[in-house]
Amino acid sequence: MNELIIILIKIICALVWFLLLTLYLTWAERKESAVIQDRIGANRASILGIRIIGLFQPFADAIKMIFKEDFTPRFSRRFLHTLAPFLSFFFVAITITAIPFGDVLKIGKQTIKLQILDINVGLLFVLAMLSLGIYGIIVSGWASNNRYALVGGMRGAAQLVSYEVALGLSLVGLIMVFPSLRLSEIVHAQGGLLFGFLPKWGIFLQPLGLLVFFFAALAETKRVPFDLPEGENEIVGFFTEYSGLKWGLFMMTDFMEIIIVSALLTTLFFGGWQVPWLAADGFHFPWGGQWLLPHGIVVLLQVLSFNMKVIFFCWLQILIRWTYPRFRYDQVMDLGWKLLIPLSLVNIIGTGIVMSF
Amino acid sequence: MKEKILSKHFVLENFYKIDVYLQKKGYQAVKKALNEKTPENILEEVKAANLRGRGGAGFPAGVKWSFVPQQVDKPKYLCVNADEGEPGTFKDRYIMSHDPHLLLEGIIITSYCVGIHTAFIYIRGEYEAVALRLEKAISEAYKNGFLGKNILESGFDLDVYVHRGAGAYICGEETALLESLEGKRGNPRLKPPFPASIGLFQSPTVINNVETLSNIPSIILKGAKWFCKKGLPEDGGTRIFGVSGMVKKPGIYELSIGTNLKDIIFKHAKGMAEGKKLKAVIPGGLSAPILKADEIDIKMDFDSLVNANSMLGSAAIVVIDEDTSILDVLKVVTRFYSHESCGQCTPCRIGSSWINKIVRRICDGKGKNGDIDNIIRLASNILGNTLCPLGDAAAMPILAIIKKFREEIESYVSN
Amino acid sequence: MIKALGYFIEIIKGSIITTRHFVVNMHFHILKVLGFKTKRKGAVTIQYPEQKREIASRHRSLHRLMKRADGKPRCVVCMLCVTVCPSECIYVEAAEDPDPEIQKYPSIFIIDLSRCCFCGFCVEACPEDALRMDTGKIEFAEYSREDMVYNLEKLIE
Amino acid sequence: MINIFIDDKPFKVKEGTTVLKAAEEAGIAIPHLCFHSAFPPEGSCRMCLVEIEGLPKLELACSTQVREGMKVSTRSEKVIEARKGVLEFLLAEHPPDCPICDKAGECKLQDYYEEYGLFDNRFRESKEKKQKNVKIGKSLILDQERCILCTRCVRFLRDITKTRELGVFNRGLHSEINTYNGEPVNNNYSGNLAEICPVGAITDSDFRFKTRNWFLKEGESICPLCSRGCNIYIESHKGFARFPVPKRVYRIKSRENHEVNGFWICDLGRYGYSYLDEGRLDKICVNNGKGNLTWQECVVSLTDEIKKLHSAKKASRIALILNLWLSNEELFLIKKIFVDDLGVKNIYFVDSSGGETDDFLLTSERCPNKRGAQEIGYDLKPLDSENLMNKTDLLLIFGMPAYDPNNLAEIKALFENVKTKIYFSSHSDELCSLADIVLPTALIPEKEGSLTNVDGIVQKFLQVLEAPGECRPEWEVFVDLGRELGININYYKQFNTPEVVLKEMRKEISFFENKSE
Repeated sequence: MNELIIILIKIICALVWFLLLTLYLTWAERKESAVIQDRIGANRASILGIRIIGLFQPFADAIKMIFKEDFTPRFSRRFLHTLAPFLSFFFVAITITAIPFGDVLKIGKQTIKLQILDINVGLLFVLAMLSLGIYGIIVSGWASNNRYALVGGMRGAAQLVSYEVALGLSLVGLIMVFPSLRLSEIVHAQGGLLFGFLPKWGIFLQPLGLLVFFFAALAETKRVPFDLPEGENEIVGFFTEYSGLKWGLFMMTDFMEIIIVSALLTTLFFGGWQVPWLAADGFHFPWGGQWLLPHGIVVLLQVLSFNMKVIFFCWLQILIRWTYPRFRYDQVMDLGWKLLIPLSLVNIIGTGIVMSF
Repeated sequence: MKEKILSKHFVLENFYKIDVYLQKKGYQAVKKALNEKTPENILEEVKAANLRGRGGAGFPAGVKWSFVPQQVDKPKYLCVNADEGEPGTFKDRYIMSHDPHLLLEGIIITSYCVGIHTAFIYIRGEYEAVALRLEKAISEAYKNGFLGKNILESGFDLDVYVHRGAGAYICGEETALLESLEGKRGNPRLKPPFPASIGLFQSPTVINNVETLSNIPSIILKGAKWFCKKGLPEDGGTRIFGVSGMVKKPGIYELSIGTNLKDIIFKHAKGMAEGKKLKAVIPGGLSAPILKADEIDIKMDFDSLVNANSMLGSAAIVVIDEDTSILDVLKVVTRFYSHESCGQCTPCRIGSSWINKIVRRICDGKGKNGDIDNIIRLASNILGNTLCPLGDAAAMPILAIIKKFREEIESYVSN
Repeated sequence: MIKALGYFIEIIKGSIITTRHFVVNMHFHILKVLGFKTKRKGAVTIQYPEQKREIASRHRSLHRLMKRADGKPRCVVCMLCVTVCPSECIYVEAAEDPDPEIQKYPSIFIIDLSRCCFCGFCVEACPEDALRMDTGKIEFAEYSREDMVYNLEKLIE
Repeated sequence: MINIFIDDKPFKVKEGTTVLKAAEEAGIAIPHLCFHSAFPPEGSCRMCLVEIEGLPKLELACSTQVREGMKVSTRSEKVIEARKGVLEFLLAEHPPDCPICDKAGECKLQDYYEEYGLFDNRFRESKEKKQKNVKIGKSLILDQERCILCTRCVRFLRDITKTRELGVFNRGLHSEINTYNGEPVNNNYSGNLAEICPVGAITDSDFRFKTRNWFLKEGESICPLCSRGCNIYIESHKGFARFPVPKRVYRIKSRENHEVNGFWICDLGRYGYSYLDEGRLDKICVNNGKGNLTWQECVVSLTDEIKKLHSAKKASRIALILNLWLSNEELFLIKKIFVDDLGVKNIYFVDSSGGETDDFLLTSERCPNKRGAQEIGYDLKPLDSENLMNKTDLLLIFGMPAYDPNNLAEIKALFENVKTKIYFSSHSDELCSLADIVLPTALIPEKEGSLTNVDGIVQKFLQVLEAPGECRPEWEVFVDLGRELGININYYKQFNTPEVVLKEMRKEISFFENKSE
């Protein structure tokens, strides 16, 4: 009974965290792009005249989206047309269950893992769920009964399938280094030290893997410079026949993917919730000396560390989105097949060679 | 000048009455012409006398008569231009009031010569007394058989009428005179056709000045050679110079053509009045270009004055003294011509009043830079571009005054 | 491969530029929020309805009809504005004024602002300086096309 | 023919012409304001000054006659300067009224200023005040300030109408045109004054302030209001993209034709154009309950009606009442179909109430084509309703466009006795509700054709206005009818324009044989 309540609380907390972050990511994206471009950005949404630099903007957007006309084109597959955004949204949202937010929280005798679902094939689960998101794209493109949308959906499928390969291969090296598919174990494994002072994070063990993974993950999010499936303004993408809340779901899926990619990057390559030199009882500095901390503080630091890393990678992804122009389609395919996959293969072989010594 | 042609009887009392006139051998010329001479003889004589028109243009009278076609169905007319409107001119008035029968003699001989049976004397409306005297003289002439049917048993008929104008200067222009005589608005006609072929009531018409016609009797009586000797070879006879202005003795002086202007002013008119200095002279009525004091050593005949860029015109000499502002002269000139423009053709109608408006403004002390050049430009645009000579008559004196007294006028503008 | 490397360098360069902009602007924004007023603003944005840009003196805004001293419109219905208007959005009808010095006044003067392209030819063509585009009003919006048709009363103010 | 040189180019011109005319024929325009070909030269405006070699002063082109070997220059510096000078004088006292002046756009003073001047105003004095709004006639308004005293109006009333209502008053700058003792200009040709005025001094209150003349399109036409057939220009306005204008035709102007009307038209023709826009019928009305019909259906049903009567040998029960506004071609086609093909004998003409003649242009016949009908071979019987009562099954009647027929009551009575009544009308009137089918027809400016005027001059007219709504020219209808009847299809097939009809008429009717236009 207790277990169930704890799991429910965990699910609620994680979802709230996830959705809030998503909502504010839309605001953050607008603000960040504005600052990059010497503008101010959304700042006018107000409640009773109180603006607080536009923090209410996501709510305004949400309200607007809800009340917008929900348009379904004639001769489209109504059911599939409605299903598609939910498919996309669901498969992204479910990945959050496998992400560890922290180590364990001990309250009295109770030990609570700060992770909803700690399965032994967590990494595969995440990859699988992410790839299932393709269905949302294809179905929406096809069900729209619009050639542009269909072509957009096809472009999306091709792109995602291509980068799926690189994404998976780039992680093989990582799995070789941290011989587990359980995400919590991978994070735990990164708690050690390399050469006595360097945290044993994936970035240091698998720099090439990180690079390939990062690029492939960017492509998976379908955002600029990899926004071939959408290409709102010129080439017309798969959700061109969507409006209102359904369109909003696609939009949210995009932002949630950013968070998932950030969380995965953090978990796999940046030590997850690990803080350098912080053990369960406090800091143990490599130059000697230690600073013991109570358990609550340690957990807090770990969760904070995870969140800060995630937010940093979200910021980085937004920066990239507002810096580069879109790739051409052949460039996207070239990059995926001719560069990232060979690189990831090289990475696997290199990792194998290094490990065999 | 011993023997005068026109003004010798002016001093006699009651000479305008026909009995006095006949006592002094009046109507001898008519008798001689009608009884002894053919029209061709008379034309030859007048041509030989080099009698040039006294109205202003100086066109030889004989030549003018010869333009009249001999054989026409329509009646021919003689119009005597007695519309003496030129400021400064008063010679015709003297002839008509003191010696009207001399004019009538001239009319009869001319009519006989050209074959005219109706003559009109178009007299200036303001000359009321003169017109009455003239009408009296005509009725006397009728009574004595010099006018009417079968004059002096020669079979020649002539009727003379006096027509009084209504005061328009323009009606002194020959075609405007004809229009006025026809009972229309006194607007000049387009020339050609000239009045000699199509004139009064579409008929051939001779138009001559009073003074011109008054010379005819003497030519008939004493011959062309005698007449020629009175003046210059190309310009026979005498002229009546009307001298006005600041001279000791203003009035009319009959002198031979070619008399020096200096002599007229200083010998005949006894020099300047009140001991003032001479500033300028207008030698031939208001429309003649002005002469400066140092230019007056000049012979008073048509060609000499034309050479001096002026004209003899009606031989009315206006003497201006040093105390007279030249701007006032300009004002008088422009006011007169803008007032007397008939309004028919554009340059004269608007140009003259425009110049007048500018001059009036300068007089009011509101002259602006460029005003004088503007006047010159406007006057030049009037000159030669008008329907009748009135435009030229307005433009010429203005141009001359500005050319010769520019500095003085400029001093008014800048003040 | 080498080509890709060059490409990679440019990518890094690009990110540096945007990062620099972000950091610098963010710095000024934060300073401003904290109350340290600096001369340089973090953004070039003008906050439109509250803050307005100064309109240039020759800027063409909403038309107005000028009045004579006695309040009548200065327009004499020469129809030059109608003639010159490239979008044919002006319509004028004349009526006879008893004053012989005026003679002609507009009984109808309509500008269809929904057609108007604000070229200003009408103002240039006007021989009486009766039409001007100097009101500075640039915010006029209506809910129907008919309301965009401004008549004499609306234009003369 | 004598040789002259104008601007160094040799020309051969007739003896006795003036320099102005000679130059005009040679294509060199000499500006002039007071000169008008209808009057002897006046020489008062001084715009037409030209330089003639050998003459010291500039001469007037309008009055100087050409001489053998004369060398005229119309563009020399001296001439241009003189023109500019004169123009400056004219403009000095001219009020800057162009914005409110109806003449603006066709004003000669404006044109010459554009051509020679565009100089700055150097007139800094006060302008002469004169009366600006004098009503000098029924529809004439005089502005004395704008007047340049060309006296064309005075000479028109002196030489053409000989009524002499206007004169020049006062002298010099104060000269002005006015009426004698306030007696207004009152003759049937007063409208010409506004037309010949080279500036906007005399304006027409009919056109005054209605629109500006540059919006108007000028179309050549023929006045149909009397049998003189004066040549006219119809000036129409097409309206603006967003705003339609209240009427199509704004003004009628005269067109020079020395065979017919010279330079003039009468006021009746000038101001009587309201019938073109007012009360027009633009839809087919079917009153016998057959519903809406198209032209084609109307023609077919009319043909059926005629065929029925024809095959039953009852052609005598067909009657036609024509009007004299039909063109030569239309009258010819009607005669061909009904008289020659069908043998109809009952053809009558509606009588337009005749009017006064004024011994100049206006004739007493207020219809344009009486002579044409006579020459085509109609005997112009006036309507004899006794003869038609109870003897008629089909009646075709053509309405009068500008006047009411004076035997309206008779026609109405007749209508009650006739089975089928087809009414061709350009205007909606009382008869429209009584006839079975009312067919809207085009007026003369809306179609093509020719008219024969009172003197037997055949004049073509072209379409200058769009026919409103469903209106169709009658000739088209009768060509269709001729083809539908099927008696002589090939004959009617050739007629696709009125010009072809006229060609055929020339072949068949000797009167038209040698008439060129």
